[in-house]
Amino acid sequence: TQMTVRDALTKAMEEEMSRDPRVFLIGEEVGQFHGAYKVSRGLLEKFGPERVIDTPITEAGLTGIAVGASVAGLRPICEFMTFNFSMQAIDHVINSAAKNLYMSAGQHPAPIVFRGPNGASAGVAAQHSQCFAAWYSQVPGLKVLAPWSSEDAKSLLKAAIRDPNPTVFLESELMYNSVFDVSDEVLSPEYVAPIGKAKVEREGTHVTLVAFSAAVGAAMNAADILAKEGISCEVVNLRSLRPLDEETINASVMKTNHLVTVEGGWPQCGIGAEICARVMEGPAFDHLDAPVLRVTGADLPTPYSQPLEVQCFPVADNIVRSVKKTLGRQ
Amino acid sequence: TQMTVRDALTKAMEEEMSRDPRVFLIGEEVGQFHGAYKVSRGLLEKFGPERVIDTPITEAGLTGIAVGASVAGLRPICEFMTFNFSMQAIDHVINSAAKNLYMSAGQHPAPIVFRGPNGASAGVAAQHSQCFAAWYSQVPGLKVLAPWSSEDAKSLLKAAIRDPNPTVFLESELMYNSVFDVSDEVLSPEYVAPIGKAKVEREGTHVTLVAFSAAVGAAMNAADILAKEGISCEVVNLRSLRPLDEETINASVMKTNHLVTVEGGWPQCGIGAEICARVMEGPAFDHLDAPVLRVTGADLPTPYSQPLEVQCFPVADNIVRSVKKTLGRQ
Amino acid sequence: FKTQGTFKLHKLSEGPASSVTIPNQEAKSLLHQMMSVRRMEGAANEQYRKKNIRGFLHLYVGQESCATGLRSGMSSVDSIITAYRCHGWAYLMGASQAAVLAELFGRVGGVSKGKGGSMHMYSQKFYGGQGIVGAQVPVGAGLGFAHKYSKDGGVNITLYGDGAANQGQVFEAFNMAKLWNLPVIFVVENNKFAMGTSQKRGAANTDYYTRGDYIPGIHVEAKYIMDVRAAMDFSRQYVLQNGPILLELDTYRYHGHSMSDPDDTYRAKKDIEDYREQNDPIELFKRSLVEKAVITEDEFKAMDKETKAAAAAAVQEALASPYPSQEFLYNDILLNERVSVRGCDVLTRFEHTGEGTPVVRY
Amino acid sequence: FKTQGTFKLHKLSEGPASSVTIPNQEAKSLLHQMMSVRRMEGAANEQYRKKNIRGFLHLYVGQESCATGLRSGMSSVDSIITAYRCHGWAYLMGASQAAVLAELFGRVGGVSKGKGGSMHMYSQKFYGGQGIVGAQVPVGAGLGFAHKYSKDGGVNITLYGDGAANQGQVFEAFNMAKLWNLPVIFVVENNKFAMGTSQKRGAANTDYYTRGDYIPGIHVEAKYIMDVRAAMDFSRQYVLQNGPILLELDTYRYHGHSMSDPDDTYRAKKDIEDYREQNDPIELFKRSLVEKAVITEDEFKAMDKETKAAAAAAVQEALASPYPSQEFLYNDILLNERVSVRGCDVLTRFEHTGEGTPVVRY
Ligand SMILES: Cc1ncc(C[n+]2csc(CCOP(=O)(O)OP(=O)(O)O)c2C)c(N)n1
Ligand SMILES: Cc1ncc(C[n+]2csc(CCOP(=O)(O)OP(=O)(O)O)c2C)c(N)n1
Ligand SMILES: [Mg+2]
Ligand SMILES: [Mg+2]
Repeated sequence: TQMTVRDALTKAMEEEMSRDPRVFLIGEEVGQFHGAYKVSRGLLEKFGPERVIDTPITEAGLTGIAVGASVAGLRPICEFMTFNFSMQAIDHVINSAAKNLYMSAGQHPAPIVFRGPNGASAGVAAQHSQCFAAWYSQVPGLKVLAPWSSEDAKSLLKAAIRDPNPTVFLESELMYNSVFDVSDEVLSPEYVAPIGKAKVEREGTHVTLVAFSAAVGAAMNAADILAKEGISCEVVNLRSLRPLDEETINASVMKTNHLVTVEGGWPQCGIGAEICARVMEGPAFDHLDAPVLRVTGADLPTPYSQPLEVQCFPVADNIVRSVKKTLGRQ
Repeated sequence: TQMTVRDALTKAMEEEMSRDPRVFLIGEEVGQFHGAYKVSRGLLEKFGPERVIDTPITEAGLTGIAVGASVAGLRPICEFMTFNFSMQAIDHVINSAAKNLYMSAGQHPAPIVFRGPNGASAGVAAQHSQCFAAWYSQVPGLKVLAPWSSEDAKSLLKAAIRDPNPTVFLESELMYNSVFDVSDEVLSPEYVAPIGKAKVEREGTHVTLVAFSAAVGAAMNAADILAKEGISCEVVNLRSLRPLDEETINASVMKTNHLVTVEGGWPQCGIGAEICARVMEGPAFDHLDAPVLRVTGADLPTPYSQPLEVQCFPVADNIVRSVKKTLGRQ
Repeated sequence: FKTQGTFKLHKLSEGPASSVTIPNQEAKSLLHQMMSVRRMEGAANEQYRKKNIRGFLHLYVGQESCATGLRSGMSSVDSIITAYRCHGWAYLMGASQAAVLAELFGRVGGVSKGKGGSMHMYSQKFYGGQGIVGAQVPVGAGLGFAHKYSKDGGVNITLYGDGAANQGQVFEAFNMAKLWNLPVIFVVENNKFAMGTSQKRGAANTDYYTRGDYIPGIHVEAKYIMDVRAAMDFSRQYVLQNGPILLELDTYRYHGHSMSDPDDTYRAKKDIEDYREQNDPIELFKRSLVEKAVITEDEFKAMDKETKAAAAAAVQEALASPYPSQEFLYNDILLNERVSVRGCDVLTRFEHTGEGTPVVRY
Repeated sequence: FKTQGTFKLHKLSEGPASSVTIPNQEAKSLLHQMMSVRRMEGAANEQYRKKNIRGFLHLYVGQESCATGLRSGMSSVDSIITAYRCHGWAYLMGASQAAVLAELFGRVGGVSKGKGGSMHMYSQKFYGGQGIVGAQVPVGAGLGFAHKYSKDGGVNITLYGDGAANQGQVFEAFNMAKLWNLPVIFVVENNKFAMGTSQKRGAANTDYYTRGDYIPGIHVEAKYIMDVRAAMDFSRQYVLQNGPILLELDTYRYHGHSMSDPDDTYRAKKDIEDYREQNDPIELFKRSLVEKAVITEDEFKAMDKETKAAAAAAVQEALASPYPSQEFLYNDILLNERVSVRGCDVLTRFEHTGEGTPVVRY
């Protein structure tokens, strides 16, 4: 079945809300407006205003309320209209949610999902384009997921909602309209993806591309282009950033002996940097035939103007060049 | 002259406030109380309440006010009682300050210093022990500094205050009482350190230890211990995390062929990870005789109990073991 | 000019004057400004549909009397800051219509050289154009702090919406502004909606002019531009002597929140038409000027034609401006700094020479 | 028992009852609880000086009637959350004194097994023990939300300080609590200082009970425990029917903010002595019990001795508890998860088997 990422997300929430009366959705414009990006269309109509809760534009307050509801035993899905606005509430994600189980020595878990679009969008300039993958993934006590396909979106969001731990779920606004084929197995309301496992989206032998979120698409495009030149790429879709699936990365690198990481966020202390460090410290290092190279967002605030903006987020071309460099084929 | 880090910081602020009437200090308890950690002792008495401003406990508001004052042409020093509380105001540091120059195409710079203790302290548990070095250093538009010694503290804080860009200045509460010898040159009110340059604190030949803030102390201790076993460590004190001084790191690695990074923050997407990635991508990689290893804070929320807490932040022992592993001397 | 609405007061024994004395010429000019803003926004609307504008586009149509009335009472040392609904302000603070539109088109002739876009416009004393709801409010208080610190005799005007009014940091700013008696005029533009959220669904108290608690407030029927001006004149004097004040400008937006908002889930098209018919600020001011014979119907028609033509010309001028060249990508990240900026891959580096950055002000 | 102070009301036509009817036995028990809290805090003070306690230590001495009075009016389904000044609450919500003290000593017998320390104590329905000023307030509103969502008939009590009262997110919580009529009793414990900042220097409006604006408020002279109880009884009924209420408990702290605060830059030792002489909540309640012949002076002396001895015994018991063993370092990071945790170097890994985590509640 063909399904957009948006519909996959809506479906995941709908199924889990049907399954568990403790699950509810809270956020700005999630109800009457159906979500700023229409991800919650139909939910208010189906579940009513007790379970689909429109809030004022007060991120710190609404996030704190959602966390409070979760430690009391409910299972909130807390939508950030975009993750840029989660900065106003990040203290609650980290200090009130992620650390609570540990500080209370296991007495008070916070089973909550923080979700919304993260990272690049089109033409929205510096304050609305930031990627928070690296920040959140740094924090013990959280799980951090980043779907790419409709399958990821549905099966991982369901997993996040069922997980008894606080989970940050990073979507891509640019992907909401993307259509993917979804198998019947994945379509089943029972199907839930395992958290912490990467997925090999494409097998290959010459170089491993590790990516997450919209960057997986860029990696797949690059793999197509490179295939025409006889270069075979293995594309690993991370899916989970915390925990990070070292095993799958290492296994792939041990096969291809080359690694390029791809992400939409800023380079410094990003996910790519972490992968470099893990590979260095792990068993795959001796199998590397060339240094790992990073493809990332450009190291600058995002400009509005289109010809400048296109240079800020990674596209297939950046990956192609990096692959050629790592393979010494320039 | 012997001087504590605390006094060096106080002196830096005092000198710069004397030098430039636009400089003022704002924060919680910075005036009458002399700062929660007494870093601003004497400043209220010397400069009066117009320039040493006690605020209510409202980080978002006070930081926004400080940023506003800076874009209007003043030069605020905005103290966070600890950087843990900067999470409540991080949106202003990033969106209001760091991105403002770029969004306004150069019209409105924000010359402001955000400073205060960051990272580990003793016995204060999970909500009061976080290191924000990696997060802030990721953000273009900011400069991020982290002093270790009294010399660093004085000369870098003065540089930050004079810099026309927003600067995050990460101190260590554990270091405030530490005493260092400070040269007459550095003591001079004219002396200002260059931003973006690391300092080789100790020369060595077998392995490079790159560290910042309190972790430099651990690295120096490890170097002492290892020296007794005939292992010569070069200790690089980063001082600046953004920009990061690749040149000094690379030069040292090209000499020693081995690298261990040391930091107090969580491992994932930390400064150590970034250094791994930079070294991989740079000219020093081919000179590495073994993988870079990271010494970091443990990957967990900080527990209160002392026997657990000591296992959470790096000490000489962690470095010694890592050095021996990288040198194959286990 | 008589004010026409009733001012509701909070913690004030006296309110704005009941009339404003300005030369006829200035009154005409205010009408012209409002009409220009509307025409410019209309042109933006059209250009958005033609896909010459990307991302968000928040129009000010219906609210022109707010910015125009406030601006007319500002002194040259005063500063202002607002949110993303900022095109009108950019124009009123000195940018040409072409510069505003060129910004929307992402051209180098734009007020932010194409780097800021719709939400991020600036000029001297105009500090944005900020995209994070409510965050501009403490920043504005900080601008007021700077006026007081430097004793320049200026005041700051901080604008925010009825939705933003619930943001916690607004209350933090109020508290410090009052504790330190900063010369700040807080202005909540109550256009009744925050995206799709009506004021009643977003606020437990919709009398926004009272929500400063200890900060005196005035409710202004902002459809009457002279009421806005009278409130501004009163407030400017007030804050210089007493510290902050809070104006609620009762107004309405005619378009969707942003262009992507179909504007059909939370209000009826008819509501907008009904409002507009009775309360349009341009129409109301025009009528009062005609009544007073400051302007004739014919003059008004000419003005209408002229502003329409001016906006059209501005569109052309803006479209003629080129896109920013490559170096604009990587300058202005840091002030006065030669930096080497990493692009999206390790082979892409931008070397910034430090040339081309704006003149140093510090 | 007659209430003794005057209740000041905000947006309420009726306030708490002027008397509280409880059995003499319960009254005695409340006195005993207050004395126990004070003795326990005294013991903590001593142990801090002996360096058996690390980091911060915020004592509740002087404020005992607040927690004790509120607690006595709580039902078993009600929930509470407070800031770091939480030892008294931990005890009143069911932890033994030894468990509270063991937590301060970082021992495994502590209420948080030594992992939370002074600021982070919890139990069933007691959600901390939170260290970020003001952040517990929306979280508390969320606990209230859960009561309403699950229709369990409970209410939440959210405590915060006069300093925290200025935090923006407090106002955000107020707004949503009122919009949705959550059963939350917001309680500001006004002990006059936030660290070294007196209320006047921190707040433009120090009538904290009015700062909920649309939320009704009551000012309570909290030195009279029966006034606190009467206010609690009133409020519990009120919030179940009408949504949130705001209590200002007028109180005072006798010690420095935390043990590291020399407490000499912002008030005189004499201020504290003067206050204490006139207004001590234990002394006042004891006197009224003696007057009413609920208790004799001799009984009181015995109680004093007993509570002192109990605290001393609790210290010994707590000191006898071992430090948490190694696996406590790396369990409870995630619930029900076998995780491999990286220590400070690549050679140090903690393998968590999933054993030893607490019973799953979800
Ligand atoms: C902190 C934050 N949250 C959410 C948004 C998304 N957003 C942009 S505008 C808006 C509505 C604001 O309404 P109001 O303050 O009434 O201003 P108006 O648009 O009516 O002028 C929202 C929710 C944002 N930009 N920033
Ligand atoms: C967000 C935040 N800012 C600052 C601090 C440091 N701090 C801890 S307690 C405190 C004073 C709080 O005073 P108040 O709310 O009156 O409570 P009290 O200590 O009097 O009980 C401060 C500033 C903090 N923990 N969190
Ligand atoms: Mg509005
Ligand atoms: Mg207090």
